[in-house]
Amino acid sequence: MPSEEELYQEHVLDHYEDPFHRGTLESATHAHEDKNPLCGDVVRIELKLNDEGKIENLYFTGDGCVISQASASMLLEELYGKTVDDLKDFSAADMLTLYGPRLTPNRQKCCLLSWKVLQSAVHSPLAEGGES
Amino acid sequence: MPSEEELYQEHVLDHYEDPFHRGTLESATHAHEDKNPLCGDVVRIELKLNDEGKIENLYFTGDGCVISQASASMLLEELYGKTVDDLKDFSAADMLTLYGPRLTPNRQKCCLLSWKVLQSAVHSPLAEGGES
Amino acid sequence: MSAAKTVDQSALLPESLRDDFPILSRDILEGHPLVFLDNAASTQRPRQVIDAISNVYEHDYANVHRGIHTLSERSTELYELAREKVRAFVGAKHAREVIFTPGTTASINLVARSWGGANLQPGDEILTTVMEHHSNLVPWQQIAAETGAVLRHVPITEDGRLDMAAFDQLLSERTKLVAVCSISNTLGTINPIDEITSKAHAAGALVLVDAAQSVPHMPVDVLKSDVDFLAFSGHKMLGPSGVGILYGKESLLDAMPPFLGGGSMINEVRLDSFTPAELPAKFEAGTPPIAPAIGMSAAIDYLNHIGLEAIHRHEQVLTQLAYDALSQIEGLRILGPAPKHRAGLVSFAFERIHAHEFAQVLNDQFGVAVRAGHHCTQPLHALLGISASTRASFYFYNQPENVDCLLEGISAVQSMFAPQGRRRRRKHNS
Amino acid sequence: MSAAKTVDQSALLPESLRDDFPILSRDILEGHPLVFLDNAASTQRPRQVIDAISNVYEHDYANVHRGIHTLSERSTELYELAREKVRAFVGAKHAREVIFTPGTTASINLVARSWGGANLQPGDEILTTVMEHHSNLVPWQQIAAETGAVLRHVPITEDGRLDMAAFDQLLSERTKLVAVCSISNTLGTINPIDEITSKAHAAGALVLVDAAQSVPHMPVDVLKSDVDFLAFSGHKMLGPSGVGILYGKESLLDAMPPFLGGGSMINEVRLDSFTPAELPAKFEAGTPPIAPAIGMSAAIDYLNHIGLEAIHRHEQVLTQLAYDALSQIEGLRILGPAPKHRAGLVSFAFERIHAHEFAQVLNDQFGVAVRAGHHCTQPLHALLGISASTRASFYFYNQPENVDCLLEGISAVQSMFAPQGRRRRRKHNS
Ligand SMILES: Cc1ncc(COP(=O)(O)O)c(C=O)c1O
Ligand SMILES: Cc1ncc(COP(=O)(O)O)c(C=O)c1O
Repeated sequence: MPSEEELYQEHVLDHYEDPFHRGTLESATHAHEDKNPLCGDVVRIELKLNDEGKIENLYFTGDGCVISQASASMLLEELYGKTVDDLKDFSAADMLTLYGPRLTPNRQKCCLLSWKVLQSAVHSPLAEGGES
Repeated sequence: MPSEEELYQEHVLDHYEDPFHRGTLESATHAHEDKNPLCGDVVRIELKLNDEGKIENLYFTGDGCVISQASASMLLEELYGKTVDDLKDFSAADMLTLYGPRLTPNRQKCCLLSWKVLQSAVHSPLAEGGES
Repeated sequence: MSAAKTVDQSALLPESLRDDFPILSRDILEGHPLVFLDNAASTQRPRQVIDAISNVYEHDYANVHRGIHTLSERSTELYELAREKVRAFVGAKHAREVIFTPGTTASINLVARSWGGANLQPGDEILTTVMEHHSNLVPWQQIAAETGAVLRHVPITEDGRLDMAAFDQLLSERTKLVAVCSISNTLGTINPIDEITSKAHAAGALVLVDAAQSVPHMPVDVLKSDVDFLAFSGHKMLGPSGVGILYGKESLLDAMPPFLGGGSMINEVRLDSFTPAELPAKFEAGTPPIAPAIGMSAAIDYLNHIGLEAIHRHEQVLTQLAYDALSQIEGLRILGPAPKHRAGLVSFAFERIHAHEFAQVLNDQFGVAVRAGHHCTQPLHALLGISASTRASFYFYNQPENVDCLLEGISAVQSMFAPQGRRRRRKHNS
Repeated sequence: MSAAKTVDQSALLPESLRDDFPILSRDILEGHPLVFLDNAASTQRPRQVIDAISNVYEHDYANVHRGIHTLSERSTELYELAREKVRAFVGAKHAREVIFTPGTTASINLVARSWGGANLQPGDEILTTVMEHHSNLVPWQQIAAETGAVLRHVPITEDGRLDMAAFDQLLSERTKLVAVCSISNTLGTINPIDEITSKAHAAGALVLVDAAQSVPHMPVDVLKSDVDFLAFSGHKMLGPSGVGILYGKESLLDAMPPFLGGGSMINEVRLDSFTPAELPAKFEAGTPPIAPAIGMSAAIDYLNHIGLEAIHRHEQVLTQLAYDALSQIEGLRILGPAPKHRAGLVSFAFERIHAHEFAQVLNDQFGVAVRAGHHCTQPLHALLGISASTRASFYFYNQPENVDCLLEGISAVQSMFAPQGRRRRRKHNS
């Protein structure tokens, strides 16, 4: 199997072991959590949006397979400092490209979980001092 | 196809065209009617049983395919003057033998309709002046 | 003269198509190759479909969905590709509007129980017709009994077409659903589905089309016809036995509660409760008919390759031929309308000779397979005053010569069972 | 050392059986012949079954029942012969107690809706277990919600066996039905069905056994075990997809109302009402899965030829082998009981590595097909505190070498995903 096809390329495992912004965000204004019920992958994303729609900061927590967690790390790294409009333009296809290795339809679901959660999170404001 | 295998042997068609005791029986003590819902064959048998369990007389009416009607004629001819015990001994296999040509399972149903009706008829006394 | 010689050859499909069907070249009777005219009950399969089934078992089979390993990925892909093929075949918008079921009967029951159970109130009306197959009657009787809804039946005209004047009168704001066949499997009548959906929708009713007899034989377009639910079976269109389709508009299927419960149709299960999955999984409880669905997609490829228009045209020729010849036979009553209103089948009843005799002698002496009975339309037969009929139903692999065989056989039956003053040998003096 | 070398060869079935299965000799990965350990999801098919399906389509196919012509007679005969084969295979008294369904899930739904709908009252209890497949949970949740009956669940012991002390306590005169799997598809646990039926019957309850995982793997005798309903699937026992079985005691099935409505299941139909057919037709609405049923009968012939005792013995060897080796791996948790209480499958969870990684790497690098996920037992997984597990499930065509492959792959996954202090390339300074 050619190495560029490897599902678990080095950069994937790097993100898995050394994720970008895994954790919670005290100052979060928005948050969303979802799971992939078929395999139990869970991702929660908390983020801080400013009035201009800029994603000032964002963090994720979660549990699941390498693809689901590494892809969350990559996505957050990619969108860090970007705007809600940038996120809107960031398609599922873009997410798969960002991930890198080609995925079968079943594994695409793992990879797209965090992408779906983030797309929802920007529309899920946290109630003052409350939970989303 | 060998003539002894023909479903419609001469004696079958003879019974169909010139049936034994097709009609009703004024003096009937027992009667039963049933149909084969899958093909619409109907047979009604009326008969007169005496106290010793002898079938003194019996008649049939009905509508349906050659096999269902010819077999009724053959059966009645065979059991005419016999007893309820003789009838009990007269099995489904006997009926198929009496008919003659070998029948596929589906057509056996046609052939056995009158046999079933007669088996029930001897247990279906007519109410005084009434109907069964 | 052979009727077959008189037809418009240009409307016919090539006889060579028969070569694709292994069973059609077998002798049923010595010297009599099979003349299969029981296609409305179930069609035969081309080599392409038989091979598709073998192939999936030999190369690509595992249970679908959720599996990460290669075979499960492959069978999932083929299974979902089959869904997409069906979508395109019936002209649906989304593949998720296509539910794989065990057959037409199961599809109709699904709608009756799920949609009907959730939506029917006492006094609501379901409008069906007197020409329906038992599979489009009994499920509505069952759900009507359960919900207190009322069943009404559109009658037919003298010549065996749907009585649309009566339909107009029966349709009312009480009508919640119209359940109607696109083609009657006994009369052959082609019903005016577009007119029915537009009138029903104007009255606020949904329309379920039992398309078991039309999808295999002529083009269908659920969007153009604005059909709400469409049900049909794989085995009547060259496909494997064990698979059928329910098409439903997304918004309707989305709003319906699940029907059968089990694996696949769930999102989350706890010991005491579950949440249903999204479409189409929501209505596909348990392991689906994987290989049958994949075989059905091969059948669709085959049919598309010939073209449904061409198939319909071919069958029209055969039907006209059979109809014209049968009309000449004294004592023979053709059920249903003139050829221009009918699809590729002809049922008939004969004054004095039972349908069984036709089916038996046609089979035993001519190698012709026709069906005898009520064809699962007992109420229609009762209405017509007969208990059984003989049905010859065509597909594109039948040729005019097959119709000749049928006609020859019918003549033979007529003379064989003509009264001849026979006398049985006397056993008794009574 | 290879674990495979240590086993009792005399308990094993010959490796040559693999030659009957075309798919087993295909390379999934270049140089890696398929190691198929996903048999609990669905098995593969031998040439004999694939040929049986092709054969019926090439020689004997037409719609069954009522047809007078030769092909319909033949397919009817083969279809009913298949029913008789199933009867003998499960040790039932009468062939009419054997209902062909689309699968286990459909069989259980049939009982839940027909028997449950007619017999359950508010407050009645259905006793099931925490180890059930969704297909033996959700249908009971649905009918409980509809009838006001209450669902109770037998817990499991520490080591993953049914807690029979708790069963005794939960069973009461309120219990109307016990719905239990004979073998858990996740834990592998073999449940004491004979004990369950005798206790349930003493309490006045019926027993439905979800035998999807036992019928393919060990002898079953419904009379001896006094089972009231038994459900299983063809596709898990070498048979075609699209067919399953519901066995039910005649007196129970006779007393139950029909479930789905349509062709075949009727005796007489009028426009507004119908009378149901006799068994087994009563529960087989519509065209049944004809070719799948006939293929299933070929599967039964094949299994009988090997012998179910021998199959079970063979699988015990593999299970012991896998169990012993997996027990040695630190951080790996085997779900379910010791080998002597389990059938031929082993599921496990690993502390830090998700089941997906096992399934993916085993497939991509070792050609080993296993399943990762909740195996349609979400409540059981929740109870065990995990969201997914990896399952290797055996059949008689697996050999000890296959277990070696599995173990080798598991080691590889362990080292591949061991923390290595990797650092991602920094894009941001945050
Ligand atoms: C124990 C058990 N019950 C029920 C089922 C459902 O079987 P099917 O999907 O064939 O309906 C399965 C198979 O997944 C099973 O393992
Ligand atoms: C008009 C019509 N509806 C429904 C059916 C039932 O289809 P199936 O038996 O495949 O469920 C048939 C076929 O017999 C039919 O001709």
